[in-house]
Amino acid sequence: MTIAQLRLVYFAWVRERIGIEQETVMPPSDVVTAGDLIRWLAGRGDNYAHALQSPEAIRVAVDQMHADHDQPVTGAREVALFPPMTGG
Amino acid sequence: MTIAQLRLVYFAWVRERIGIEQETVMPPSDVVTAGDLIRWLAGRGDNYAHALQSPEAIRVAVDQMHADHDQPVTGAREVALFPPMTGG
Amino acid sequence: MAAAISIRVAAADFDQGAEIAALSEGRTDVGAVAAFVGLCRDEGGRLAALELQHYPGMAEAEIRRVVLEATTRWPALTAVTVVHRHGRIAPGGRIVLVACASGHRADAFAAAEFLMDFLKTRAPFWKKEHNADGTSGDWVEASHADDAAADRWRS
Amino acid sequence: MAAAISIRVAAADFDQGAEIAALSEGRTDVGAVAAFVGLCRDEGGRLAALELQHYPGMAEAEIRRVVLEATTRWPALTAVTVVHRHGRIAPGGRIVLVACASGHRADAFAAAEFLMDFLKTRAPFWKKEHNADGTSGDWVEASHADDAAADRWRS
Repeated sequence: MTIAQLRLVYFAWVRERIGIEQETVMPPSDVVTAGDLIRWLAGRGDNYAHALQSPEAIRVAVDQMHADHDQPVTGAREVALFPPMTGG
Repeated sequence: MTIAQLRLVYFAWVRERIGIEQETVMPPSDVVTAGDLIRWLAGRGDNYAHALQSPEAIRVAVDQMHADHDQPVTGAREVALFPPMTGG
Repeated sequence: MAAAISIRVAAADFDQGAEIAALSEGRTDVGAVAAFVGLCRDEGGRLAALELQHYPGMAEAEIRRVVLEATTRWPALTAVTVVHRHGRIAPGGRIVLVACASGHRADAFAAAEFLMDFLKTRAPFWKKEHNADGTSGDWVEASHADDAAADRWRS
Repeated sequence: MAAAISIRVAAADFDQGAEIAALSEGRTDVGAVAAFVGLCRDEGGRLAALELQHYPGMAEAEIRRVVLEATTRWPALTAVTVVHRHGRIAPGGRIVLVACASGHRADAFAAAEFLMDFLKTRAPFWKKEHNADGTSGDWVEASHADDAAADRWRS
Protein backbone atom coordinates (compact mmCIF):
# COMPACT_ATOMS: atom_id res chain seq x y z
CA MET A 1 0.00 0.00 0.00
CA THR A 2 1.35 3.42 -0.98
CA ILE A 3 1.37 6.16 1.62
CA ALA A 4 -1.29 8.66 0.63
CA GLN A 5 -0.49 12.34 0.58
CA LEU A 6 -3.32 14.64 1.60
CA ARG A 7 -3.51 18.40 1.09
CA LEU A 8 -5.08 20.20 4.04
CA VAL A 9 -6.44 23.74 3.78
CA TYR A 10 -7.61 25.87 6.69
CA PHE A 11 -9.88 28.91 6.84
CA ALA A 12 -10.87 31.69 9.24
CA TRP A 13 -9.91 31.11 12.90
CA VAL A 14 -8.84 27.54 12.17
CA ARG A 15 -6.18 29.01 9.85
CA GLU A 16 -5.24 31.72 12.35
CA ARG A 17 -4.84 29.29 15.27
CA ILE A 18 -2.90 26.66 13.33
CA GLY A 19 -0.83 29.45 11.79
CA ILE A 20 -0.65 28.13 8.24
CA GLU A 21 -2.95 28.29 5.24
CA GLN A 22 -2.30 24.83 3.86
CA GLU A 23 0.03 21.88 4.15
CA THR A 24 0.46 18.38 2.81
CA VAL A 25 0.38 15.52 5.31
CA MET A 26 0.65 11.74 5.31
CA PRO A 27 -1.80 10.54 7.99
CA PRO A 28 -1.26 7.09 9.56
CA SER A 29 -3.38 4.27 8.21
CA ASP A 30 -5.82 4.37 11.14
CA VAL A 31 -6.99 7.82 10.00
CA VAL A 32 -10.02 6.84 7.94
CA THR A 33 -12.71 9.49 8.50
CA ALA A 34 -12.68 13.29 8.70
CA GLY A 35 -13.23 12.91 12.45
CA ASP A 36 -10.16 10.65 12.71
CA LEU A 37 -8.16 13.26 10.81
CA ILE A 38 -9.22 16.07 13.17
CA ARG A 39 -8.28 14.00 16.25
CA TRP A 40 -4.91 13.05 14.73
CA LEU A 41 -4.15 16.67 13.77
CA ALA A 42 -5.07 17.90 17.26
CA GLY A 43 -2.19 15.85 18.63
CA ARG A 44 0.41 17.45 16.38
CA GLY A 45 1.08 20.48 18.58
CA ASP A 46 -0.38 23.24 20.72
CA ASN A 47 -1.46 25.30 17.71
CA TYR A 48 -3.43 22.34 16.30
CA ALA A 49 -4.85 21.49 19.73
CA HIS A 50 -6.02 25.07 20.16
CA ALA A 51 -7.63 25.18 16.69
CA LEU A 52 -9.32 21.80 16.94
CA GLN A 53 -10.11 21.53 20.66
CA SER A 54 -13.88 21.50 19.94
CA PRO A 55 -14.23 19.12 17.02
CA GLU A 56 -18.01 19.70 16.89
CA ALA A 57 -17.28 23.34 15.91
CA ILE A 58 -15.21 22.26 12.91
CA ARG A 59 -16.79 21.92 9.46
CA VAL A 60 -15.15 19.72 6.84
CA ALA A 61 -15.02 19.73 3.06
CA VAL A 62 -13.59 16.75 1.22
CA ASP A 63 -12.44 17.58 -2.30
CA GLN A 64 -14.39 20.86 -2.10
CA MET A 65 -17.71 19.26 -1.07
CA HIS A 66 -19.22 19.60 2.40
CA ALA A 67 -18.77 16.39 4.39
CA ASP A 68 -19.78 14.96 7.75
CA HIS A 69 -17.15 13.93 10.29
CA ASP A 70 -17.83 10.26 9.60
CA GLN A 71 -17.06 10.59 5.91
CA PRO A 72 -13.88 8.80 4.74
CA VAL A 73 -10.91 10.95 3.77
CA THR A 74 -8.89 8.05 2.39
CA GLY A 75 -8.35 8.63 -1.32
CA ALA A 76 -9.21 12.33 -1.05
CA ARG A 77 -6.89 14.88 -2.62
CA GLU A 78 -7.86 17.88 -0.46
CA VAL A 79 -9.55 18.24 2.91
CA ALA A 80 -10.55 21.65 4.26
CA LEU A 81 -11.23 22.47 7.92
CA PHE A 82 -13.08 25.64 8.89
CA PRO A 83 -15.64 27.09 11.30
CA PRO A 84 -19.34 27.47 10.37
CA MET A 85 -19.68 29.74 7.36
CA THR A 86 -20.75 33.37 7.59
CA GLY A 87 -21.03 34.53 3.99
CA GLY A 88 -23.99 36.04 2.20
CA MET B 1 -81.24 70.66 1.83
CA THR B 2 -79.04 71.58 -1.11
CA ILE B 3 -78.82 69.21 -4.03
CA ALA B 4 -75.40 67.58 -3.90
CA GLN B 5 -73.26 67.35 -7.00
CA LEU B 6 -71.11 64.26 -7.30
CA ARG B 7 -68.21 63.72 -9.69
CA LEU B 8 -68.10 60.19 -11.07
CA VAL B 9 -64.98 58.72 -12.66
CA TYR B 10 -64.81 55.43 -14.52
CA PHE B 11 -61.89 53.16 -15.37
CA ALA B 12 -61.04 50.17 -17.60
CA TRP B 13 -64.05 48.36 -19.09
CA VAL B 14 -66.48 50.35 -16.95
CA ARG B 15 -65.22 53.48 -18.76
CA GLU B 16 -65.33 51.77 -22.17
CA ARG B 17 -68.88 50.49 -21.73
CA ILE B 18 -70.32 53.71 -20.33
CA GLY B 19 -68.41 55.61 -23.00
CA ILE B 20 -67.22 58.52 -20.89
CA GLU B 21 -64.29 59.09 -18.53
CA GLN B 22 -66.09 61.21 -15.97
CA GLU B 23 -69.24 63.20 -15.38
CA THR B 24 -70.99 65.18 -12.66
CA VAL B 25 -74.37 63.93 -11.48
CA MET B 26 -77.04 64.91 -8.95
CA PRO B 27 -78.40 61.63 -7.60
CA PRO B 28 -81.91 61.59 -6.03
CA SER B 29 -82.05 61.70 -2.25
CA ASP B 30 -82.72 57.96 -1.92
CA VAL B 31 -79.21 57.26 -3.24
CA VAL B 32 -77.32 56.89 0.02
CA THR B 33 -74.73 54.14 -0.45
CA ALA B 34 -72.31 53.23 -3.24
CA GLY B 35 -74.57 50.26 -4.00
CA ASP B 36 -77.59 52.62 -4.34
CA LEU B 37 -75.54 54.76 -6.71
CA ILE B 38 -74.60 51.78 -8.92
CA ARG B 39 -78.27 50.65 -9.13
CA TRP B 40 -79.44 54.19 -9.95
CA LEU B 41 -76.75 54.64 -12.63
CA ALA B 42 -77.63 51.27 -14.20
CA GLY B 43 -81.09 52.66 -15.00
CA ARG B 44 -79.76 55.67 -16.89
CA GLY B 45 -79.33 53.93 -20.25
CA ASP B 46 -78.15 50.85 -22.08
CA ASN B 47 -74.49 51.83 -21.80
CA TYR B 48 -74.78 52.13 -18.00
CA ALA B 49 -76.82 48.94 -17.78
CA HIS B 50 -74.15 47.09 -19.77
CA ALA B 51 -71.30 48.45 -17.64
CA LEU B 52 -73.02 47.84 -14.31
CA GLN B 53 -75.09 44.71 -14.97
CA SER B 54 -73.05 42.71 -12.41
CA PRO B 55 -72.72 45.06 -9.44
CA GLU B 56 -70.62 42.49 -7.54
CA ALA B 57 -67.92 42.90 -10.21
CA ILE B 58 -67.71 46.65 -9.61
CA ARG B 59 -65.20 48.12 -7.18
CA VAL B 60 -65.79 51.54 -5.65
CA ALA B 61 -63.55 54.32 -4.39
CA VAL B 62 -65.06 57.22 -2.45
CA ASP B 63 -62.86 60.31 -2.46
CA GLN B 64 -59.96 58.16 -3.69
CA MET B 65 -60.23 55.55 -0.93
CA HIS B 66 -61.44 51.98 -1.52
CA ALA B 67 -65.01 51.54 -0.21
CA ASP B 68 -67.57 48.77 0.20
CA HIS B 69 -70.91 48.96 -1.59
CA ASP B 70 -72.69 49.74 1.69
CA GLN B 71 -70.55 52.83 2.33
CA PRO B 72 -72.43 56.18 2.09
CA VAL B 73 -71.65 58.40 -0.87
CA THR B 74 -73.65 61.36 0.47
CA GLY B 75 -71.23 64.22 1.07
CA ALA B 76 -68.56 62.69 -1.14
CA ARG B 77 -66.88 64.81 -3.81
CA GLU B 78 -65.77 62.00 -6.10
CA VAL B 79 -66.82 58.40 -6.57
CA ALA B 80 -64.93 56.07 -8.87
CA LEU B 81 -66.28 52.84 -10.36
CA PHE B 82 -63.95 50.25 -11.86
CA PRO B 83 -63.32 46.51 -12.19
CA PRO B 84 -60.93 44.62 -9.89
CA MET B 85 -57.42 46.04 -10.24
CA THR B 86 -54.67 44.39 -12.25
CA GLY B 87 -51.60 46.51 -11.59
CA GLY B 88 -48.24 45.48 -10.23
CA MET C 1 -36.39 56.62 12.81
CA ALA C 2 -39.18 56.45 10.26
CA ALA C 3 -38.46 54.71 6.98
CA ALA C 4 -37.61 56.91 3.98
CA ILE C 5 -40.50 56.45 1.54
CA SER C 6 -40.29 57.16 -2.18
CA ILE C 7 -43.35 56.63 -4.39
CA ARG C 8 -43.56 57.50 -8.07
CA VAL C 9 -46.25 56.86 -10.68
CA ALA C 10 -45.04 57.84 -14.14
CA ALA C 11 -45.07 56.86 -17.79
CA ALA C 12 -41.27 57.09 -17.96
CA ASP C 13 -39.04 54.07 -17.49
CA PHE C 14 -36.91 53.86 -14.35
CA ASP C 15 -33.26 53.06 -13.56
CA GLN C 16 -33.49 50.05 -11.25
CA GLY C 17 -29.80 50.15 -10.32
CA ALA C 18 -29.98 53.79 -9.24
CA GLU C 19 -33.27 53.26 -7.39
CA ILE C 20 -31.86 50.30 -5.44
CA ALA C 21 -28.59 52.13 -4.72
CA ALA C 22 -30.51 55.16 -3.41
CA LEU C 23 -32.03 53.07 -0.61
CA SER C 24 -28.68 52.61 1.11
CA GLU C 25 -26.84 55.71 -0.20
CA GLY C 26 -24.78 57.35 2.53
CA ARG C 27 -25.98 54.87 5.17
CA THR C 28 -24.02 52.28 7.12
CA ASP C 29 -26.92 50.61 8.93
CA VAL C 30 -28.54 48.93 5.92
CA GLY C 31 -27.55 45.29 5.56
CA ALA C 32 -30.25 44.17 3.15
CA VAL C 33 -32.13 45.46 0.13
CA ALA C 34 -34.79 43.22 -1.40
CA ALA C 35 -36.11 44.37 -4.75
CA PHE C 36 -38.67 43.23 -7.28
CA VAL C 37 -39.03 44.27 -10.90
CA GLY C 38 -42.22 43.39 -12.78
CA LEU C 39 -41.92 43.18 -16.56
CA CYS C 40 -44.31 42.95 -19.50
CA ARG C 41 -44.59 39.42 -20.95
CA ASP C 42 -45.75 38.74 -24.51
CA GLU C 43 -47.67 35.61 -23.41
CA GLY C 44 -46.05 33.33 -25.96
CA GLY C 45 -45.99 35.96 -28.72
CA ARG C 46 -49.71 36.79 -28.39
CA LEU C 47 -49.23 40.38 -27.18
CA ALA C 48 -47.79 43.48 -28.83
CA ALA C 49 -48.01 45.50 -25.61
CA LEU C 50 -49.83 46.13 -22.37
CA GLU C 51 -51.58 49.43 -21.79
CA LEU C 52 -51.71 50.43 -18.13
CA GLN C 53 -54.51 52.76 -17.14
CA HIS C 54 -54.38 54.29 -13.66
CA TYR C 55 -56.38 56.54 -11.35
CA PRO C 56 -54.22 59.66 -10.99
CA GLY C 57 -54.00 60.86 -7.41
CA MET C 58 -55.51 57.73 -5.90
CA ALA C 59 -52.75 55.56 -7.38
CA GLU C 60 -50.03 57.39 -5.42
CA ALA C 61 -52.24 57.68 -2.33
CA GLU C 62 -53.16 53.99 -2.28
CA ILE C 63 -49.55 52.89 -2.83
CA ARG C 64 -48.60 55.14 0.11
CA ARG C 65 -51.25 53.48 2.30
CA VAL C 66 -49.88 50.03 1.42
CA VAL C 67 -46.31 51.19 2.09
CA LEU C 68 -47.33 52.60 5.48
CA GLU C 69 -48.91 49.25 6.36
CA ALA C 70 -45.60 47.60 5.50
CA THR C 71 -43.52 50.02 7.59
CA THR C 72 -45.92 49.46 10.50
CA ARG C 73 -45.66 45.67 10.16
CA TRP C 74 -41.86 45.76 9.76
CA PRO C 75 -40.70 48.79 11.77
CA ALA C 76 -37.04 47.92 11.13
CA LEU C 77 -37.42 48.93 7.48
CA THR C 78 -35.14 51.88 6.78
CA ALA C 79 -36.43 52.73 3.28
CA VAL C 80 -39.10 51.71 0.79
CA THR C 81 -39.29 52.69 -2.88
CA VAL C 82 -42.18 51.97 -5.24
CA VAL C 83 -42.15 53.04 -8.88
CA HIS C 84 -45.18 52.10 -10.99
CA ARG C 85 -45.42 52.96 -14.67
CA HIS C 86 -48.56 53.67 -16.69
CA GLY C 87 -49.24 53.91 -20.42
CA ARG C 88 -48.17 51.52 -23.16
CA ILE C 89 -45.38 49.08 -22.27
CA ALA C 90 -43.91 46.64 -24.80
CA PRO C 91 -42.92 43.05 -23.94
CA GLY C 92 -39.66 43.04 -21.99
CA GLY C 93 -40.40 46.53 -20.64
CA ARG C 94 -40.40 47.31 -16.93
CA ILE C 95 -43.78 47.91 -15.24
CA VAL C 96 -43.10 48.15 -11.53
CA LEU C 97 -40.25 48.31 -9.02
CA VAL C 98 -40.53 47.63 -5.32
CA ALA C 99 -37.43 47.87 -3.13
CA CYS C 100 -37.18 47.55 0.65
CA ALA C 101 -34.13 48.21 2.81
CA SER C 102 -33.56 46.97 6.33
CA GLY C 103 -30.82 45.94 8.72
CA HIS C 104 -31.47 42.26 8.03
CA ARG C 105 -32.82 40.30 5.10
CA ALA C 106 -35.98 38.69 6.52
CA ASP C 107 -37.82 42.01 6.93
CA ALA C 108 -36.68 43.31 3.56
CA PHE C 109 -37.87 40.18 1.72
CA ALA C 110 -41.17 39.96 3.59
CA ALA C 111 -42.00 43.61 3.03
CA ALA C 112 -41.19 43.44 -0.68
CA GLU C 113 -43.48 40.43 -1.13
CA PHE C 114 -46.21 42.07 0.95
CA LEU C 115 -46.02 45.23 -1.15
CA MET C 116 -46.25 43.35 -4.44
CA ASP C 117 -49.19 41.26 -3.22
CA PHE C 118 -51.13 44.36 -2.16
CA LEU C 119 -50.13 46.51 -5.14
CA LYS C 120 -51.67 43.80 -7.31
CA THR C 121 -54.99 43.85 -5.48
CA ARG C 122 -55.27 47.44 -4.20
CA ALA C 123 -53.35 49.87 -6.40
CA PRO C 124 -55.78 51.38 -8.95
CA PHE C 125 -54.15 50.23 -12.18
CA TRP C 126 -55.74 48.22 -14.98
CA LYS C 127 -53.95 46.39 -17.77
CA LYS C 128 -55.34 46.16 -21.29
CA GLU C 129 -53.82 43.77 -23.80
CA HIS C 130 -52.84 44.90 -27.30
CA ASN C 131 -52.69 41.84 -29.52
CA ALA C 132 -49.75 41.10 -31.80
CA ASP C 133 -52.17 40.37 -34.67
CA GLY C 134 -53.43 43.95 -34.54
CA THR C 135 -56.83 43.14 -33.06
CA SER C 136 -58.04 44.97 -30.00
CA GLY C 137 -57.29 42.99 -26.87
CA ASP C 138 -59.15 42.49 -23.60
CA TRP C 139 -58.74 43.99 -20.18
CA VAL C 140 -56.70 41.59 -18.06
CA GLU C 141 -58.87 39.84 -15.49
CA ALA C 142 -57.89 39.95 -11.85
CA SER C 143 -56.28 36.67 -10.82
CA HIS C 144 -57.49 34.45 -8.00
CA ALA C 145 -53.83 33.68 -7.31
CA ASP C 146 -53.24 37.38 -6.61
CA ASP C 147 -56.24 37.53 -4.25
CA ALA C 148 -54.95 34.45 -2.45
CA ALA C 149 -51.44 35.93 -2.23
CA ALA C 150 -52.84 39.04 -0.55
CA ASP C 151 -55.10 37.02 1.76
CA ARG C 152 -52.19 35.08 3.26
CA TRP C 153 -51.03 38.26 5.05
CA ARG C 154 -54.33 38.59 6.97
CA SER C 155 -53.58 35.79 9.44
CA MET D 1 -35.47 25.28 -21.19
CA ALA D 2 -32.85 25.26 -18.46
CA ALA D 3 -32.35 28.43 -16.47
CA ALA D 4 -29.43 30.67 -17.46
CA ILE D 5 -27.04 30.55 -14.51
CA SER D 6 -24.39 33.20 -13.79
CA ILE D 7 -22.11 32.81 -10.77
CA ARG D 8 -19.21 35.11 -9.94
CA VAL D 9 -16.91 35.29 -6.91
CA ALA D 10 -14.68 38.35 -7.09
CA ALA D 11 -13.12 41.13 -5.05
CA ALA D 12 -14.49 43.75 -7.46
CA ASP D 13 -17.76 45.57 -6.81
CA PHE D 14 -20.72 44.80 -9.11
CA ASP D 15 -23.29 46.86 -11.02
CA GLN D 16 -26.60 45.69 -9.57
CA GLY D 17 -28.67 47.48 -12.21
CA ALA D 18 -26.81 45.84 -15.08
CA GLU D 19 -26.87 42.43 -13.37
CA ILE D 20 -30.64 42.62 -12.84
CA ALA D 21 -31.26 43.90 -16.38
CA ALA D 22 -29.19 41.05 -17.84
CA LEU D 23 -31.64 38.48 -16.46
CA SER D 24 -34.42 39.62 -18.78
CA GLU D 25 -32.34 41.13 -21.60
CA GLY D 26 -33.76 40.22 -25.01
CA ARG D 27 -36.51 38.07 -23.48
CA THR D 28 -40.27 38.56 -23.53
CA ASP D 29 -41.26 35.67 -21.24
CA VAL D 30 -39.85 37.07 -17.99
CA GLY D 31 -42.50 38.76 -15.87
CA ALA D 32 -40.65 38.89 -12.57
CA VAL D 33 -37.14 39.50 -11.25
CA ALA D 34 -36.59 39.26 -7.50
CA ALA D 35 -33.23 40.52 -6.30
CA PHE D 36 -31.36 40.83 -3.05
CA VAL D 37 -28.33 42.96 -2.26
CA GLY D 38 -26.44 42.32 0.97
CA LEU D 39 -24.41 45.24 2.32
CA CYS D 40 -21.76 45.78 4.98
CA ARG D 41 -23.14 47.37 8.18
CA ASP D 42 -20.95 49.24 10.65
CA GLU D 43 -22.89 47.83 13.65
CA GLY D 44 -23.56 51.21 15.18
CA GLY D 45 -20.17 52.65 14.29
CA ARG D 46 -18.23 49.76 15.83
CA LEU D 47 -16.75 48.47 12.56
CA ALA D 48 -14.29 49.96 10.09
CA ALA D 49 -14.77 47.11 7.61
CA LEU D 50 -15.52 43.45 7.09
CA GLU D 51 -12.91 41.15 5.58
CA LEU D 52 -14.41 38.27 3.63
CA GLN D 53 -12.23 35.20 3.31
CA HIS D 54 -13.36 32.49 0.88
CA TYR D 55 -12.39 29.03 -0.33
CA PRO D 56 -11.43 29.57 -3.99
CA GLY D 57 -12.88 26.93 -6.25
CA MET D 58 -15.25 25.51 -3.67
CA ALA D 59 -17.00 28.86 -3.27
CA GLU D 60 -18.12 28.91 -6.91
CA ALA D 61 -18.84 25.17 -6.88
CA GLU D 62 -20.95 25.30 -3.73
CA ILE D 63 -22.91 28.34 -4.94
CA ARG D 64 -23.58 26.41 -8.16
CA ARG D 65 -24.87 23.42 -6.17
CA VAL D 66 -27.26 25.69 -4.24
CA VAL D 67 -28.42 27.37 -7.46
CA LEU D 68 -29.07 23.98 -9.07
CA GLU D 69 -31.18 23.00 -6.06
CA ALA D 70 -33.19 26.18 -6.58
CA THR D 71 -33.72 25.59 -10.30
CA THR D 72 -34.82 22.02 -9.51
CA ARG D 73 -37.26 23.22 -6.87
CA TRP D 74 -38.60 26.05 -9.07
CA PRO D 75 -38.26 24.77 -12.65
CA ALA D 76 -40.04 27.86 -14.00
CA LEU D 77 -36.98 29.98 -13.17
CA THR D 78 -35.55 31.40 -16.39
CA ALA D 79 -32.32 32.84 -14.96
CA VAL D 80 -30.36 33.03 -11.72
CA THR D 81 -27.41 35.30 -10.97
CA VAL D 82 -25.23 35.19 -7.86
CA VAL D 83 -22.32 37.56 -7.32
CA HIS D 84 -20.38 37.23 -4.07
CA ARG D 85 -17.46 39.50 -3.20
CA HIS D 86 -14.44 38.68 -1.07
CA GLY D 87 -11.75 40.83 0.50
CA ARG D 88 -12.14 43.99 2.55
CA ILE D 89 -15.52 45.74 2.28
CA ALA D 90 -16.25 49.03 4.03
CA PRO D 91 -19.62 49.84 5.68
CA GLY D 92 -22.19 50.66 3.00
CA GLY D 93 -20.36 48.48 0.47
CA ARG D 94 -22.05 45.65 -1.41
CA ILE D 95 -21.23 42.07 -0.40
CA VAL D 96 -23.60 39.83 -2.33
CA LEU D 97 -26.22 39.94 -5.08
CA VAL D 98 -28.80 37.26 -5.75
CA ALA D 99 -31.29 37.74 -8.57
CA CYS D 100 -33.89 35.28 -9.88
CA ALA D 101 -36.06 35.68 -12.97
CA SER D 102 -39.27 33.81 -13.71
CA GLY D 103 -42.58 34.18 -15.50
CA HIS D 104 -44.36 35.00 -12.25
CA ARG D 105 -43.32 36.58 -8.99
CA ALA D 106 -43.91 33.80 -6.44
CA ASP D 107 -41.15 31.56 -7.83
CA ALA D 108 -38.72 34.46 -8.22
CA PHE D 109 -39.20 35.63 -4.62
CA ALA D 110 -39.07 32.13 -3.13
CA ALA D 111 -35.92 31.19 -5.03
CA ALA D 112 -34.13 34.42 -4.05
CA GLU D 113 -34.90 33.83 -0.37
CA PHE D 114 -33.89 30.18 -0.63
CA LEU D 115 -30.58 31.12 -2.23
CA MET D 116 -29.77 33.70 0.42
CA ASP D 117 -30.65 31.29 3.25
CA PHE D 118 -28.36 28.59 1.84
CA LEU D 119 -25.54 30.92 0.78
CA LYS D 120 -25.39 32.00 4.42
CA THR D 121 -25.05 28.45 5.74
CA ARG D 122 -23.30 26.60 2.88
CA ALA D 123 -21.17 28.94 0.78
CA PRO D 124 -17.56 28.81 2.12
CA PHE D 125 -17.08 32.45 3.11
CA TRP D 126 -16.05 33.80 6.51
CA LYS D 127 -16.38 37.36 7.73
CA LYS D 128 -13.80 38.97 9.99
CA GLU D 129 -14.53 42.26 11.70
CA HIS D 130 -12.08 45.17 11.57
CA ASN D 131 -12.85 47.50 14.44
CA ALA D 132 -13.24 51.24 14.03
CA ASP D 133 -10.95 51.80 17.05
CA GLY D 134 -8.09 50.09 15.21
CA THR D 135 -8.09 46.93 17.31
CA SER D 136 -8.18 43.57 15.64
CA GLY D 137 -11.72 42.26 15.44
CA ASP D 138 -13.23 38.81 15.74
CA TRP D 139 -14.47 36.35 13.20
CA VAL D 140 -18.23 36.72 12.91
CA GLU D 141 -20.03 33.80 14.54
CA ALA D 142 -22.58 31.84 12.54
CA SER D 143 -26.08 32.89 13.53
CA HIS D 144 -28.76 30.55 14.81
CA ALA D 145 -31.28 32.67 12.90
CA ASP D 146 -29.46 31.80 9.67
CA ASP D 147 -29.51 28.09 10.53
CA ALA D 148 -33.22 28.31 11.28
CA ALA D 149 -33.86 30.19 8.03
CA ALA D 150 -32.18 27.41 6.06
CA ASP D 151 -33.97 24.68 8.03
CA ARG D 152 -37.43 25.95 7.12
CA TRP D 153 -36.87 24.80 3.50
CA ARG D 154 -36.37 21.16 4.56
CA SER D 155 -40.07 20.47 5.21
